[in-house]
Formats: sequence, structure tokens, C-alpha cells
Amino acid sequence: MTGIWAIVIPAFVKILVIIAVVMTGVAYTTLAERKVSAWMQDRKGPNRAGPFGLLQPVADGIKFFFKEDITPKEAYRPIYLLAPLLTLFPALITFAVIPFGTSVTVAGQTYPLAIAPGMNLGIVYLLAISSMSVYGILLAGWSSGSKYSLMGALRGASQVISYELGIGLAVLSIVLWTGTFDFNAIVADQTGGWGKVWFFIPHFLAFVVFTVSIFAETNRLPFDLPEGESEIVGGYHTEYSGLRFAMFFMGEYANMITASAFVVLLFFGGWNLPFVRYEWFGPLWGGLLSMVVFFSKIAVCLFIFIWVRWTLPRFRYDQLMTLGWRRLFPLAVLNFVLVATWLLLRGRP
Amino acid sequence: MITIGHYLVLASFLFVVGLIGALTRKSAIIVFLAIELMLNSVNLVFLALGRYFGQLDGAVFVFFIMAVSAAEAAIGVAITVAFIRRNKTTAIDAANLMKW
Amino acid sequence: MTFAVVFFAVAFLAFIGALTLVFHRHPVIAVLGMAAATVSIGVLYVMLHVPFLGLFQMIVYAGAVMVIALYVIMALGPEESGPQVGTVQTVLTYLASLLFLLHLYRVLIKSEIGPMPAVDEAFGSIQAFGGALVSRYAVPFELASLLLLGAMVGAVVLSRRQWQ
Amino acid sequence: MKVTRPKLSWWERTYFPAILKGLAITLSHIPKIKKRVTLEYPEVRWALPPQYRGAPILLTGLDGNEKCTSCKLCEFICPPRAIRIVAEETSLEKEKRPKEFDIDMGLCIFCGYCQEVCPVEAIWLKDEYEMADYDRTNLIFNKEQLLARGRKPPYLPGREKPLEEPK
Repeated sequence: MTGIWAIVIPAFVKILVIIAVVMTGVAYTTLAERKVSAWMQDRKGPNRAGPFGLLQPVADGIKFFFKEDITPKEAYRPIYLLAPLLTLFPALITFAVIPFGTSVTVAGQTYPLAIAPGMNLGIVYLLAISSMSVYGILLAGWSSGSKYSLMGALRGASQVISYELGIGLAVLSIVLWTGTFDFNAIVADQTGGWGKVWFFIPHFLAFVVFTVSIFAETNRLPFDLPEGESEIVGGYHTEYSGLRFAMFFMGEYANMITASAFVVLLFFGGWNLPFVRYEWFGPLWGGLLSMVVFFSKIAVCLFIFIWVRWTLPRFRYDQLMTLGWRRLFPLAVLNFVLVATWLLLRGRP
Repeated sequence: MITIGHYLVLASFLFVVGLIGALTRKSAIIVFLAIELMLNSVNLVFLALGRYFGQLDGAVFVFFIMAVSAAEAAIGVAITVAFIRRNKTTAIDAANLMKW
Repeated sequence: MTFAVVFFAVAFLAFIGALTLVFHRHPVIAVLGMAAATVSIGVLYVMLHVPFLGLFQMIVYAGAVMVIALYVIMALGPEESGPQVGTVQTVLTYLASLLFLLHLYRVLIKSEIGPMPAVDEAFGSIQAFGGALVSRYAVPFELASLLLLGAMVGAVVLSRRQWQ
Repeated sequence: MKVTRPKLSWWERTYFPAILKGLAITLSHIPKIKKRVTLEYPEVRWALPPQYRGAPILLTGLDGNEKCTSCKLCEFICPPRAIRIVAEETSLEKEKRPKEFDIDMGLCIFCGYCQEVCPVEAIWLKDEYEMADYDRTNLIFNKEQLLARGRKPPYLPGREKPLEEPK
């Protein structure tokens, strides 16, 4: 195990672990979505497959697998077949730069818990990839050859583009504050010292803008206009069925997980807990514990996603655009200017 | 071994393809994108040479070109939309108002 | 070795994307080809040791310009049209392109082509880049922001419905 | 009509109070385990009200023959034309009886007009609602099936008696 293999094998193992974890996470987020929504509506939710319905995602997967795969007559076939992949692929490769813990030491070798540990441009990478996730929506909606799909796609594209600005500016103010694009440094800046708090307190404005924008970016209620069932059937994935529909579905939930990880890393201290140091637990267990803490925080964020979805009604389209361009965007600019001014006058506290 | 020549050859290919596109396509949007492709190939040359000579000025210039092409995209698309509204087509042959 | 393989793969992809843009009849496929080309060129930037410019390339071109172009094509309905053939303009274009290429290669063959020199880690770092941007290139930087502002105002003015 | 908009304070216009209120309401429903209204269907069943209109059945009279006199009123009134009757003569007092009596349950809309119109109260819509099948032809109930369903006690509140097997 020398040379390139010393890099490739751990990376491969980490990719496998992350894909497995994320895919399981996606599956169980769908279950959680159904369970939590049921509880909020005084129902019981799926409980047939396995104890408490825990095997429901498996059943769903099997069902998706055996459903008929329909291509509409009016569809533009090559793009119609490509679009689901373009949705799922960016959703998955964003995990390359997300650090999900400190590091573990196995057999004297220390492995940082991230697929691409040396990446000091993690945030730019994440923004770049998420800016490309529009393609899946746009192409799926257009190539289906259905007016509902086209409407959904156009809505989705303009919404995602509009809200990316808010996200970018909110993130940039954090970047300006910490002076780095590196997730690890940003996480390290939030804990482990006097006066270092999770960023959602000092950067509350950025936090609000970011959170609202991330709901729009992931097409979740109250901003799920691209797939508003009561208006345009299913939006851009109206015509899809079977495994291709499942890809959209998984892509959406994987995006939610990425967004949650993003929020946790930027505003909630990543894998750190207040007053806890992972060095106390040793190099192996400390690392694993940090991973567990990180995923728990993501789970809480996912719960909030679901909670909001089953509480708030959908925005009207002009309201969505007004909120994005006339409320959040100026707010983000204001926040950016405030952070810059503070840094200019007072420097880092 | 990848030398500077590889980058330059690739960039020249891209530039010429973009040139052909800009001069022979009819659709305004495609012409616009072909021009962007030419800009991109020039960017590639800037970066490759900057890397070759160990100077960052190439990268800075690429940054400015990106800003210019972003501005160009905003204006270009606005013009295209206005053009299509007026002429009901994207074919640039329809832009013959000032022809004599 | 790995580097060369990646380079040739990415370069090939960029070239195919460019050809698709220029020669495919369907505008949506053409724009997708261009998107693939811009992403590949972004990867080339990363390989040229300026990773953030590669990522910016993806954000600006693949994420914004191409999406807007696609959006316009979809919203206004795609018209299929290939490159023109057989006109004088076409012949002249190909001739000029060929001459231009030949001229470039004449220059290229005469010049001294060496392998890429090694650079230190700080070469393409965002710190070095930002330093250059706000010190030596401060005025162009501000001008670029003015340009973007002007473009924004221009786009807003243009897209108002003034001519029916 | 004149709509008066409520005067909202600055804080209310940020949407936050309303959003938080809504979130609190939905969250407060999660721990209410006792109030869950889900009926776990195949095991737990809904108590049907007596007037429930399910699958139609044919009644057997006290003499052991079907009550239907094949007057075809139900066939005539049936909106989706799900009923088909072929009459035949009989030596019984009623003189006519259905030779064939088919109801296509794929067509039936459970409107209950047949029951309403029947002069001899021979056809009833009863409490059966599980009629799914893999084959449409199995959904055409013939006379024997309809009569067999009619023999299932309990029958109607207060009217159980006439349903019993003939002596």
C-alpha cells in the first residue's frame, strides 16, 4: 500500500461509506417525511412493512424498480433519458467536499473524515455544483413535451437562479468573516475557544437569508412551485415513472441532506458540541463520535425541513419572486456590508 | 507529458470552432454562445501561459473576461428576447432594419 | 501519466462539446454541448493550478450563462437550424479558419515548447489572486463592477416591453 | 364587498409570528398518540351505518324462490345500465321470474335506484364493499351469486325475519 494506492483505497472506502450513508439517509428521510406528516395530521403513517414501517423504503424501492418505465410520445428522448441522471449526479457529488467529522486513526494511519480532505475551496465547489443542479429540472421539464412539465421547469429554473444569489451572499459574509473557503476552518472557527460561538448567533441575518433560500433551492414547501401538485400536476417530473422518477425523488432528498449539511457546517458548528472535546475519547472513538454528532445535527435539520413542509402553505409565484429579490437579496447585501464594515472598523473579535 | 503546446493546440481548435459557429449559424443564441466559446478558448490560453511563466496576471485577466462575458450574457439575452419578440424568430437574418 | 490521461479525456470532451454547439441542429442539444465544453474547460483550469477559477467558470458559464440561454430557448420555443452551407460567407469562413489555424501552428512550431514548470502551492491560491486583484489590478476590478452594474441596468431597460 | 385588511405591526409583517404559531400547532400534534384517527383497515373495520349502500343482492322469499318478479323496472332505471334481466314464465303465483339476472359491478355506481324502484323489495344494496378482482368478467354477478349474497344474515335492522331459510 504505497504511492497512489494509499490515497485511492481510503478515498474509495470513504466514497462507499458516504454513498451508503446518504442513500440510507435518503430512504429513511422519505419514511420520516411520511411518518412525521402523519403524526402532525393525527394519523399513524406507514406501519405495514416491518416494525413501525421501517422496511417501507425497501418496499418503495422494489416498487419503483418494477414499475413500467414510460416515455411519452412527445418527449425528446435522449434528453428525457438524461435528465434524471443530471438531477441525481450533482446531488451526490457534492458530498465529496463535505467533511463529516474530525478524523479517525486506524492502524496508526490518520484518515480525515472527508472524501476530498485537502480541498480548501469546499464552499466554492458546493456552490458550483449546486448551480448546475438546475439542468436536471430544466431539461426534464422541457424534454417531457408536456405543458405542465415545461411550466414546472421554467418556474424551477428561475426560482433556483434567483435564490442562489441569496445563498451566495449569505455564504460570502461568512467567508468574509472567517477569511477562508475551507469548511474545516469555518467549523474550527465556531467552537473551541473563548468567544467562539456557533455562527447562527452573530450572523443571524445571514442565517435567516440562507435558510429561507435553501428551502427554495431544494424545491421544498413553502417554495415547491416547480412541482406544485395542485397547479401543475407534478411539475417537471410529471411524465416520469418508475426508476427515473425515483432518481428525481432521491435527488431531491439528497439535495435536502446536502443543504442540511451546509447549514450545519456554516451555522451550527459542524460536528462540534459545546464544552465537548473529541480528544477526550481517543483518536478512533472521538472521530466516530464526531461523525455521529454531525449526522444527528443533519437529522435535526431534516426534521425541520419536514416540519416546515407540513405546516406552511405554498407561496404564490409573484410572492416568491418578491421575497427573493426584494426582501432577501437586499437583506443579504445589507448583512454583507455590515460584516465588511465591522471587519474594517473592529477587526476580528 | 503535457506541455504548454497541448493547451495552445486545444485552445486554437476551440477558437476556430467558435469562429465557424459565430459566422455560419443563424440562431442568435447559438451565435452568442459561439462567441462565448471563443472567449473561453482565449481564457484557456491566458491561464496556460500564465502558468507557464509562473505569473498570476493571466488568471486576473481571465477573471475580468469572465465578468465581461457575464455582462455580455445579461445584455445578450435581453437583446435576444427583445429581438424575438419583435421578429418572432431567432434567425439573425431578420436583423435587417439598417440594411440598405 | 494519470494527468495526461485526464487531460486528453477532458480536452476531447471540450472539443466534442464545441463541435456539438456549432454543428448540432437542435438548439437544446447544442447548448448542452456548450455546457459540457465549459465544464471541461473549467476542469482544465483546475489542472492549470487555478482551481477557484475553474469553479467560477462552472458557476458563471455552466450555472448562469448556459442556463439563461437554455431558459430562453425553452420559453420561446426551439427552432431547429443547422449551420449554413454553400454560401459565399460559409466558404470564406472555413477558408479563413483554416488560414488562421495554419498561421497559429506556424508560430507554434517556431516557438519553444517546454513542459509546464513546477510551481509552488501558493501560485494559484485564492490569497495570491485576491492580493493581485485589490492591489495591482484595483482599478480594473472596480471598472469590472461598474461594467456589471451597467449591464444589469441595460438588461432591465432592454427587457421592458417597449416595442409591442 | 369591501375587504378590510387587518393592520399589522412591523413584527407581524415579517411573517415570523404567524410562521412560528403554525409550526407550534403542527408540532403539538406529534405527541398526541391517543388522538390518532387511522383505522388499520384489514384488521380493524369501520362500523357500517344501516343505510350503507354496498353491493346489490337479491332476496329469497319465504317460499324459497327469489322474490324478483322480473318486472324490469330496475333494469330500466339503472343509470349506468348495469342490470340485465332475462325473464321467463313460471307456474308460481307471480307468473314471471328472472331466468338470468346479471349486475355488472364494474358499471354499478351504487346509486340505489334499483332498490328504490323495486315494487317487491327484491333487490337491496347491502354492506359489502370488497369486490376487487383481477378480471372484469368476474365482476358480473349472476343470479345465483346475487341470491347467495342475499342469504347472508344479518340482513336489515328490523327485517331480519323474511330473510331466513324457508321452512
